Amino acid sequence: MTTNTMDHDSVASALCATDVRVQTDAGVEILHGVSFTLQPGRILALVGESGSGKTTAGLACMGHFRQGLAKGTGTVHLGDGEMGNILELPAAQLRGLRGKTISYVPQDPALSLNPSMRIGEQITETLRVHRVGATDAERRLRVTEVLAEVGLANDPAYQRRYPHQLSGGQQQRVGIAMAFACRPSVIVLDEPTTGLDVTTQAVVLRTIDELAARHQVAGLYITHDLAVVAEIADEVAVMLEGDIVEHGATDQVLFAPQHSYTRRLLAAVPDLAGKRRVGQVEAITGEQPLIVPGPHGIPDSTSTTPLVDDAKLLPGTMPRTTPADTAAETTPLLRLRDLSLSYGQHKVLDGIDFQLREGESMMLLGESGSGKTTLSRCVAGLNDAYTGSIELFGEQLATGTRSRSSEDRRRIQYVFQSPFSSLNPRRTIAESVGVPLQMSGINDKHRRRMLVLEALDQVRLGERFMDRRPGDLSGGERQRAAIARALVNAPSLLVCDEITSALDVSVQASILDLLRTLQTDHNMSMLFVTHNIALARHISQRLAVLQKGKIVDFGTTDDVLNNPQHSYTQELLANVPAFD
Amino acid sequence: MIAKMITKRLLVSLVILFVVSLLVFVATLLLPGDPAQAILGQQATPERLEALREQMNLNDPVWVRYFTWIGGLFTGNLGYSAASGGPVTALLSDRIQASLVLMGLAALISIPVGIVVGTFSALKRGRAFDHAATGTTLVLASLPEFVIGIGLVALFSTSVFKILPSVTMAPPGEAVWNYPVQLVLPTITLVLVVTPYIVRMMRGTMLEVMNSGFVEMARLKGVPERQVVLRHAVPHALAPVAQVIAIQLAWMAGGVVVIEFLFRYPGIGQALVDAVNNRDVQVVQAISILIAAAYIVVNLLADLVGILTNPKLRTEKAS
Amino acid sequence: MSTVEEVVAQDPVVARPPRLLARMMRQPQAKLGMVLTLVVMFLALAGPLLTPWLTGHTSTEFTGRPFTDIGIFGTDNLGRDVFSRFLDGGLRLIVYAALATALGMVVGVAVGMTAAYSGGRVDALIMRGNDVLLALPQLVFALLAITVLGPQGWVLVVVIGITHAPRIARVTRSATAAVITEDYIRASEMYAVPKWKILLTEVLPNITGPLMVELGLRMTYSIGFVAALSFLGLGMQPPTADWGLMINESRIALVVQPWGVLLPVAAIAVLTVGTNLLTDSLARASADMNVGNKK
Amino acid sequence: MALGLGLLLTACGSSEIAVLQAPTGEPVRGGTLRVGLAGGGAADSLDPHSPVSTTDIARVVNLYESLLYRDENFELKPLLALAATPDATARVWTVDLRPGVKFHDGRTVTARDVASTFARVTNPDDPKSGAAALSVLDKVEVVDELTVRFRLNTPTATFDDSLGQYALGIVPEDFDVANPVGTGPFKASSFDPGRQSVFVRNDAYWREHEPHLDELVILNFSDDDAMLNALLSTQVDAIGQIPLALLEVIAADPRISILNSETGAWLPFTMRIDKAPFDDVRVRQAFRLAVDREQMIEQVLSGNGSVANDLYAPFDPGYAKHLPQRTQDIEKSKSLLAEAGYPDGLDIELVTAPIQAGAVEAAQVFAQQAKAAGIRVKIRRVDTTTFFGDDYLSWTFAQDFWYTRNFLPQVNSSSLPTSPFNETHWDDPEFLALVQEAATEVDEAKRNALISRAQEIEFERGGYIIWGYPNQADAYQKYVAGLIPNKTGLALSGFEFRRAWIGVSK
Repeated sequence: MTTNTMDHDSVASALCATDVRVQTDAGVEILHGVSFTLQPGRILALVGESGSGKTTAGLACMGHFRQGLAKGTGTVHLGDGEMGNILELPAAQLRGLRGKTISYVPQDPALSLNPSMRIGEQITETLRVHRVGATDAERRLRVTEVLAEVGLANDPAYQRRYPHQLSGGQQQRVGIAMAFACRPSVIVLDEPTTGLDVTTQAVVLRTIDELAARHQVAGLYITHDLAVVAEIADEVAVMLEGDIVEHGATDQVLFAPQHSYTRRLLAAVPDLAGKRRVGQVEAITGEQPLIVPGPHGIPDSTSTTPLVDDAKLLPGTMPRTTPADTAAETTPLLRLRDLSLSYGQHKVLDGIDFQLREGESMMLLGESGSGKTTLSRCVAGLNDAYTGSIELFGEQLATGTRSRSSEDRRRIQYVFQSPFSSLNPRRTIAESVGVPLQMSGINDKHRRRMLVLEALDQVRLGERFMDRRPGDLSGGERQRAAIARALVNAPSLLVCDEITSALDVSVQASILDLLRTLQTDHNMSMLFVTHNIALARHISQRLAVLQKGKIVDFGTTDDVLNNPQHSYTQELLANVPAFD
Repeated sequence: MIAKMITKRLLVSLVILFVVSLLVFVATLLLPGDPAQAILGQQATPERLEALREQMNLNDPVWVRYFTWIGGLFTGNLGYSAASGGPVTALLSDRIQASLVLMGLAALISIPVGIVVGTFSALKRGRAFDHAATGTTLVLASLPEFVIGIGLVALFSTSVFKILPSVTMAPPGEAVWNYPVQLVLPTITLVLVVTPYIVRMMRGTMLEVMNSGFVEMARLKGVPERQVVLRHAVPHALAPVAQVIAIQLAWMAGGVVVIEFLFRYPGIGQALVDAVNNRDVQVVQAISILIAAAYIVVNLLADLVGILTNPKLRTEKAS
Repeated sequence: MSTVEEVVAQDPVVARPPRLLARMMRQPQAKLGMVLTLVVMFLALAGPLLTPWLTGHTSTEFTGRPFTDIGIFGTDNLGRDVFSRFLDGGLRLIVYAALATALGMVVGVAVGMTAAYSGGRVDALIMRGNDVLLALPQLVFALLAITVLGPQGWVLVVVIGITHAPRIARVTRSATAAVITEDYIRASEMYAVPKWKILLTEVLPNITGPLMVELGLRMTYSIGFVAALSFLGLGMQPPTADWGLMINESRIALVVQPWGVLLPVAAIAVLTVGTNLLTDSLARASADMNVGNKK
Repeated sequence: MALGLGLLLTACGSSEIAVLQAPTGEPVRGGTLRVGLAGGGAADSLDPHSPVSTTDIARVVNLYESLLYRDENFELKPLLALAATPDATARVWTVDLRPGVKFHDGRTVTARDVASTFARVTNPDDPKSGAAALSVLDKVEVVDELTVRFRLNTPTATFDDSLGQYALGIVPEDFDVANPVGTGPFKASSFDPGRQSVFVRNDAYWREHEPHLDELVILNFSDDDAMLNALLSTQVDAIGQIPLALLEVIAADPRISILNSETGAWLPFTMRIDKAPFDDVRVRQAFRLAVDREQMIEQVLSGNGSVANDLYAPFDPGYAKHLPQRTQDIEKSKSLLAEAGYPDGLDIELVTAPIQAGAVEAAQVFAQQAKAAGIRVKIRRVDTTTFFGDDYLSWTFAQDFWYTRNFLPQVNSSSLPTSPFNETHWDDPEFLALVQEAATEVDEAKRNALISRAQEIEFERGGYIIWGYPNQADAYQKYVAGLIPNKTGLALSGFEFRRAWIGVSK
């Protein structure tokens, strides 16, 4: 069943997909008959977490099915549909449509642009195969034109560049230019802004928006980021496990969600204002699925989810109660003095000074390349190339972890960004989590196992995970295990490096929840490194904004967010997508 | 930038060559038996032995001999064959030609065949052709060269059909390629040894590339399949395959020894075996160095191909 | 499982293969490879025991004039019973090949992991050294070594082992290099786990896939190599009954008396194909296993 | 495989006219004979006095002629000499030259040429291979145009034998290898070391009607395979020394004739009598008794050879025919070993090398046979170079190869403390006395008696195990005629191609 609030007869739809089903070669159905309509000049956002089948649905519109998938059934009609059902078109005709009438903007331009072809040529190729423009000269004109449209330089020199000579944002805009080159009527955008920093994201989104409007192109925007949806989409379709569980106008879906999943999803999205109580929700995908999806969509079990209980207040929203000020005079837990690090003449870190008090959580905000990860690794002793000093409880730490005392090592723990790489696939969770204990001299196997079990309980994994291998765990579970490894030795400072960036929002929410609980229960200090400013109010009392190796803004989270001092911070705040 | 990389590669290669030359020289020093004796045979009188030793300056200190030799390498003078007394270069020149002809032929056949077959079985993945190709290459790849050779001989010249000569027998003084029919079996053997690796590599990389993002993109741009393959996929597969081809060519430099021995092919391979038996130190040294040099050069070329085909490196400055 | 297990057994470093082997054996071509290998293995291992009573002759006694067709498969260049020699001729080949492979693996893996893990100068140095060894084709190297040291068994084993080592080291190095970028290595670094322990407990288990593939590959090559050397007359020495040597001794009479050549050739072919089939399926197995790990 | 190409041609009957009858009747004049020989290499030369490889010998024999020579029955026959006669003391030998013999350049052979030739051979600065046997030569006097007198420092009754070496070809005074002028039946026309040499008929040759051929081409082959193929594919007309094991196969080819010659060549095992265990004569005897000579001939030579009795020089008039043929006697061998202190056998290393067809094989067969007597032989196979390298002549237990020689010359080169190749370190006073006496004994009968007594000693306690005399087998196209069996051990009737002629036009 599909909920559909639009009636497509009123407007001439640009694309109309009905009951599209896709199976794997193995015969497992992963898309259970989705239907939607795209209107010229309007953008439909297809939202869902990983594995919800949104990309499959998107590609199905182009009659393309990735390896391991069988050809889909159902109907996809373009415009007036005189072309017939795309899913049944012979290859030749299909090819005629692709890139011409319906075009695609890939998720990762770095992979999707041919690294050994000049970008100009790649765009021209599209035009050539679709015989747009009689001569190469005309085509070259079109290329310069479309490059300009997406706001790139369009001089011949630029066109002669190779993809690797462009920044991520530029690459993505080339991708978009390629998609618009033949003036298509439909365009499928597959998470085009993931991996771009907020500022660039904003630019790209704007480009898409206006191009779609100007050329009356119908857009299918595939994303997991509800905030982005709010920015760009006219309609939203929420997908879960191969079904569209909710479909409607953007405002309606975002602000008056019908389906419980949508609600939980929304609840999980961190917001800058920090109004929403992220983390009260259970994680959805991967971990404990809410509802068992039947072949015919999800019964809309609108059971009431536990709503905000105001009793439990966020740390940071009430500075008074935090140990932050009470411990003001005592020596800080961590103090960085003029921390600098440079590779060759390239300064990665440039005179970092800050201190972190016991029980306090600080967010280290910065975009890729700002040096935030380097900084956190210096603190953890993983990077010993720095100058300046790091003090723990007043005494200076040796640079490298190997030269630090095992006590110091115990006190500072570090959680890595990717849970898929931070656990040895060949060792059981118990083994991995046990390592820190082993190294701090706890050789009694039994005792070790007990402690490990404790830690696993803290992160809500429990005994049954002990002897599993990472391969059998979901991303969230792995990240919990990784956290457990950091906790097992009862550290006084936990350094978290982008630990939620690889996870779905709902999982992220549960992890945030976990961290917060730990912090409040164990009065543990935390250095939370992220690029996602929206998380600020949800995790930290203090906020340090890092740009090009310098701390440009620093203070309590509220202060910084409410009146940012530095232009960079202001720009960030201006660009961060949000819906309220 | 790129110039720097290349010069660096070159220098490294030179150093390696130098060390190899040391190795070879020392090794040949250790060869038991007295070369002079070896040449003159048992009838030799002490006087003649001494005379010859002097002439071959076997009496000089080792390092002097090394430097006279290494110096000779650069002046293209590989010394004098102990066995013939003639210059090694003269002795080897046509043998080198012969070997080059053999290897060249093999390469000429196996490279295109390998690439084409590999590409096709990648495109026809899972179909009969693919299975046939992978199966055959797997079997061939596992057979030692002389097994393949003897197999062919038994098949084509002795036991089953008797249509091809099993040994190369150019009347002395005549070039081998005047008797093409005698080249058939050695060449086929080499080809059968070398091609499978190329096929397998080509297939592997093609499969990878065909799954890559930019090939999918090209398809979604509506680029016709054959253009997708020829313009987007194949060029990318070639770079890694070039490496394998280089390795195979390099392998030939050494592996040809067995095959030449098997088919009595008058190339450097046989020359090497003879020389080792004659204690013809100069020749052994010359051939080992030659083969090593060939090996190094081929690898160098492969590296250069790698560098030059990689826009990332080529345009280092630009970015 | 004899080849694989036997070979694995020789290689102390391959720690926990069962899952891998299980995946491997699931493939039909692995089964075929296993059968082929086992058949020849059986011939080679049991042959020496069977010789006298099965054929009625030892591998060295004379049954008639050279190159006659007395006996099932005739006589060889000295009038010895070809079949007896064939049965007796496989054992050494396989043992030597296995030893050489083991040696190569131990040295190569050690060197490769050290190079990749220590990186920088050490790495560069080791790898250049590698290139030097690689610049001498295996056969040329062997030719030199054997003429210098004589064709004793241990020389064969060492020479082949040594010539394998740099190639194995390369593979190990790249495999290790891929692994040490993983965060779990950095994690154990963070907990100051001793370097050797990191290599053994964190790195090694994660490169067994490529290593075992390499193992199989090298085993296949070693067999061919030992045989080839004997075939050139530089390997096993007369009157030893050995497949390679048999080919060398009997090939002059291939027309008169093909069996002396064809039997050993066939055996070697079947064996190498067998081991290579196993290796190949092993490769696939470890490949899709890694996919499994990457989720 | 070797015969692959050949059989193929047989099979599909090559375009050549296959001649199936050997030509008979009067020799036909003309034609080219292409002879293939294994061995030789870039070191080949046309020097008449230091031939090394078989191909060298073949060329030397056809370009040059010595004063005397060994004919097909291994009898000493005059060649450029009419006669060589010793005086009573056997210290002075007078040689009368054959009149009217001309060098290839037309000049007549004179005594001076002979003198200068011997001067060249024995040149102390650069002694040639013939020199060893000429150690007794004091000086060469030119008596007149056609008479030469050789003065010796020690009486030598068999000096004529030395004069009969093929490496003593007579060359003009002004000889230069660059211009190889001799008196032989053929004249050098082109020479490519290690490859081939082309000779043309010497029209001024002194023998009536000979040679029959217009042209003689001698081709080097790196190995037997190639050589056989060349013959079977009619790329050559005759090849020297084929592997005996393949004799029957080749003979089976209707187009091919086999020349199977008995020889006095021998392929002994050499025991160093001054080294344990062979310093005990009983061990030496035990070893000799352990050999099954018949089987040796069967396995190693495929039956193409004759049993030997641990004695060399079978064609010597003085050969000790009366001695009983020694045969395998394991029991005796064992007991001898026990007496010698090896009750439960002994281990011994036998050094072998492919120094001659059958050498390595012989070693293997011996190892197998000796087992029975409790002699555990470890074969150490080295390559020819190592074998003739530094340790040559000092191996404890090894092998060697000798062409046909008569007793005294053989003793000179291998069985005297002074001889250059005394590989068994044989130094037996009694033997020595007999040999010296024989060497100076001009009376043939007496000399032969001495010789056979010396051989009795050799038979009793010698250091050689001589199990057989391998045949010399050559193969040639049926259309080739005039080649006859030859006992010297040199291939293709001693390389005397002057006799050869081509039956039908090819």
